[in-house]
Amino acid sequence: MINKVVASVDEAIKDIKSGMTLAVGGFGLCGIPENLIAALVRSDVKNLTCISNNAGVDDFGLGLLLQQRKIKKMIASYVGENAEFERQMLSGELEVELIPQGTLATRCMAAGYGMPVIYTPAGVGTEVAEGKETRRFTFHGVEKEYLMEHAFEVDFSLVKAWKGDTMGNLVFRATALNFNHVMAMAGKVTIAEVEELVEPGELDPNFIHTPGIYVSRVIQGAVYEKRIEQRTVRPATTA
Amino acid sequence: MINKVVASVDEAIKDIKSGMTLAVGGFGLCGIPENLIAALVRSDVKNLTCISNNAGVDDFGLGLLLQQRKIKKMIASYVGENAEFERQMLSGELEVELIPQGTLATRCMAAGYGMPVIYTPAGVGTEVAEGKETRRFTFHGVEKEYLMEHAFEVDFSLVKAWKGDTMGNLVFRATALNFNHVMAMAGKVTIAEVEELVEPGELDPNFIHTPGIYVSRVIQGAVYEKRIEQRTVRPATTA
Amino acid sequence: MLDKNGIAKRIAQEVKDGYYVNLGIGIPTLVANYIPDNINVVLQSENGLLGMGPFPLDGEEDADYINAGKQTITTLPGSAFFDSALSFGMIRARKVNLTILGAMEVSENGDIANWKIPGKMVKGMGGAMDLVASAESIIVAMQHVNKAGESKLLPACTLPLTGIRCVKKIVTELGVFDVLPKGGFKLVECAPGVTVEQIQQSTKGKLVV
Amino acid sequence: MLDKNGIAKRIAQEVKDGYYVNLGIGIPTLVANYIPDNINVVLQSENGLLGMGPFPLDGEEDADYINAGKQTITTLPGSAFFDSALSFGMIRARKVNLTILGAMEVSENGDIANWKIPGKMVKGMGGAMDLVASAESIIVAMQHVNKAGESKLLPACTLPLTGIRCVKKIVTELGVFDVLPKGGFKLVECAPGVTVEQIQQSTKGKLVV
Repeated sequence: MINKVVASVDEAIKDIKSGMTLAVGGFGLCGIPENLIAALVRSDVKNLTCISNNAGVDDFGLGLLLQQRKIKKMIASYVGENAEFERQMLSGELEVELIPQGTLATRCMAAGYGMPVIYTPAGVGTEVAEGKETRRFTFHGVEKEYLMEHAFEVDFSLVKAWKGDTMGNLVFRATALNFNHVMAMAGKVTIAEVEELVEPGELDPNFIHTPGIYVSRVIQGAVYEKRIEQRTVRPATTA
Repeated sequence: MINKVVASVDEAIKDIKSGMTLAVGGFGLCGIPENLIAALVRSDVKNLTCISNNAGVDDFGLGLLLQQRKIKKMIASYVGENAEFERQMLSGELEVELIPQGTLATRCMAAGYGMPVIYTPAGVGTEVAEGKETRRFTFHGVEKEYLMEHAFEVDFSLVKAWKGDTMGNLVFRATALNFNHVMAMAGKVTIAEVEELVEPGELDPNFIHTPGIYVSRVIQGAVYEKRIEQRTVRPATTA
Repeated sequence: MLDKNGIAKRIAQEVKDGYYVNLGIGIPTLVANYIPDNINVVLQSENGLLGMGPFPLDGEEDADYINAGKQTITTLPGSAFFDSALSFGMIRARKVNLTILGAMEVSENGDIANWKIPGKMVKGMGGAMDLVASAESIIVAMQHVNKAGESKLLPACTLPLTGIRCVKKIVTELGVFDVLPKGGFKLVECAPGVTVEQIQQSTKGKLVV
Repeated sequence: MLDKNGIAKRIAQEVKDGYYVNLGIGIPTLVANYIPDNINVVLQSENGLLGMGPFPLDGEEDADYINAGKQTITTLPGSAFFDSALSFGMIRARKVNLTILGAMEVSENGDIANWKIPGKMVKGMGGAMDLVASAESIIVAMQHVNKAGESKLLPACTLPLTGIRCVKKIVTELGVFDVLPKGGFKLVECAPGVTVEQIQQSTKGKLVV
């Protein structure tokens, strides 16, 4: 059977080169590839373009790469809660491209589905539309304007799954699915770290989120902090 | 909780009107909505446009609707194994539009994803491209020509799931998933018949194929023949 | 005059049985608390969840269960998780019946600005541009005037736009307003104790009484 | 001269370790029987399966388990089911490394015709147009001449096309041919007992020896 397991996380990222474009899964700190990010922090690569919904916090997630000044350009939909990010952005050290969250997701999906462009109404009439081709389409009687958006060209995708088998089939847990599946599909090379590595046949073939064909390398994550960004609870009395 | 269960299959289809466009799930005879088709056979509707990968066989699947001359136009990728289909097509009673299988699937998906058009290279340079807008795009350094294809405008989608809950969440089994999921997403109204109707919470929320938001009505199928079109077995000795 | 909870409570009246609803951060989140028991709705969180439930009990929070505001949440029976592309697919396909969100400004033709203030650190639009561009029905929950006392219901937005011609209804502490198809804020009702004159004074855009 | 199994066996040599392969109906299906044990491949069936196994034992067939030819099949450990849109998504995204299919005609610039004969009942292209338009590597398995004895390797196809400039390699009962980037069938090897002259006689398109 095809075996995509890599011995170490450093080995897994060893051909990621400076200047490359990475898609990094997760939403906020939920479902981020902690171990792969840690390996990048240890590595020599720099000048990365990172496509990720968010940019982590100062001391976790992509914030760790920002601390090391490894990111040249960030493509995200929301970048709050990160002082170092703000500093680098305001000083001009870091290039930032903010795009709508659905556009971000769909441009990843487009890459995974072999569709060079997609159309979305998100951003029509706003500064997001500047310089973009627009076109009117009618669907079920409703005419609207759409922006043409290009599939992302991603060198490496780094994602984090709940379980994965040695052939690269992945399943995700709860809202940690988020961007991980579409980014796993988008990478020219996709590296998946998993909380639990299993043998082929252990995952139910009816319920695979990302088929192994999209995944180049799999690695068992050493340790997961799974930090919570906004702990919100309700009092027991209203339960 | 939202309850989408309908009392009878005839009730479920009662607002399908003559001249409407239906998307009907299944691949060959695998995963077809047997009970919904039977209800249509009993109904008065006619002049239907049916989008379905295949057209059934003479005495099963969409072949039953063809027998009743209820289909005006068939949009499919492959229509073999059906003598009545052939007769109606050659006599001009039935209009037939053959389109590539991936284009068929992706035009359904486009409707479900709110994308008015998609681009595909399938059919470039062939008669499928006639009259269609083409455009060249470059992705990862490869320049290709693509056809612009429109999302299907589907009045009703009829699909068959393995299990569904009363809120319309659906899961499919093995290759019976095929077109059912994308067609469930494509319908302005989607009716799902299920082998097993369960209560909300019984399906694992991590592994829902079609979220209930896409499904308007759910019905427990009365009986399933699940006919096999090409029974192919291997001798026990080579097992 | 309505307080934040009052605005949320009033908006909850607009939620119909069987609706799938996306609630933005802030006042919109409070709407969930006021949906009547006989109304069945499903809350969508655009990070990939239908069937969002209340916050977890202390000690039961789980890092894998968050909403689009990154808060820890729970799920209800019949929930479903999905990826971000499908999440915005169902939004674009208009399967989400109602979107409720906050705004900095709304224009009399329904334009909305809620993501960027020139000169201030910009955090991003998140999913707001997708939601306002696609949703069939959009209700804005906001204060009628900004901290400087200036009207947020304007002839035209002055801030960078989030979306155009999309807001259908606005609920503020002063009242409820429909955005008319041909432009203008139609006063639907005054909040308790608020006069038409008060509303006229606080509304810079065209008010239709 | 190769028989059908011989053609399949020869094509199996082109399959590399780690490949994801889509096999068409007919001779291509036989290729699966000749993939060496030390080569790990995953078979894709475009109706929504990766990890297709052999036909089931008598009595173990299941209506929900079929391949793109509608035959009952089994699955292997590590298989995955998916919907038709994702299936063609992975094909368009060139994740499927190799497509092997039959043809009625191939032109010297790599055009292929395999779905329609004017005047005959047309059953449809199924997934063939998607596969040939997207696959990075396409091998055609076919007889060198048709039933009328006419060459199927032509200067230009006479039948309606399935795809253009896509076929990279052809294996027939007479030999193995690469389609050259600038046009022409490059004779890579003659089948056992077949002479270059025989091949020249049976090849109407430009043959490069």
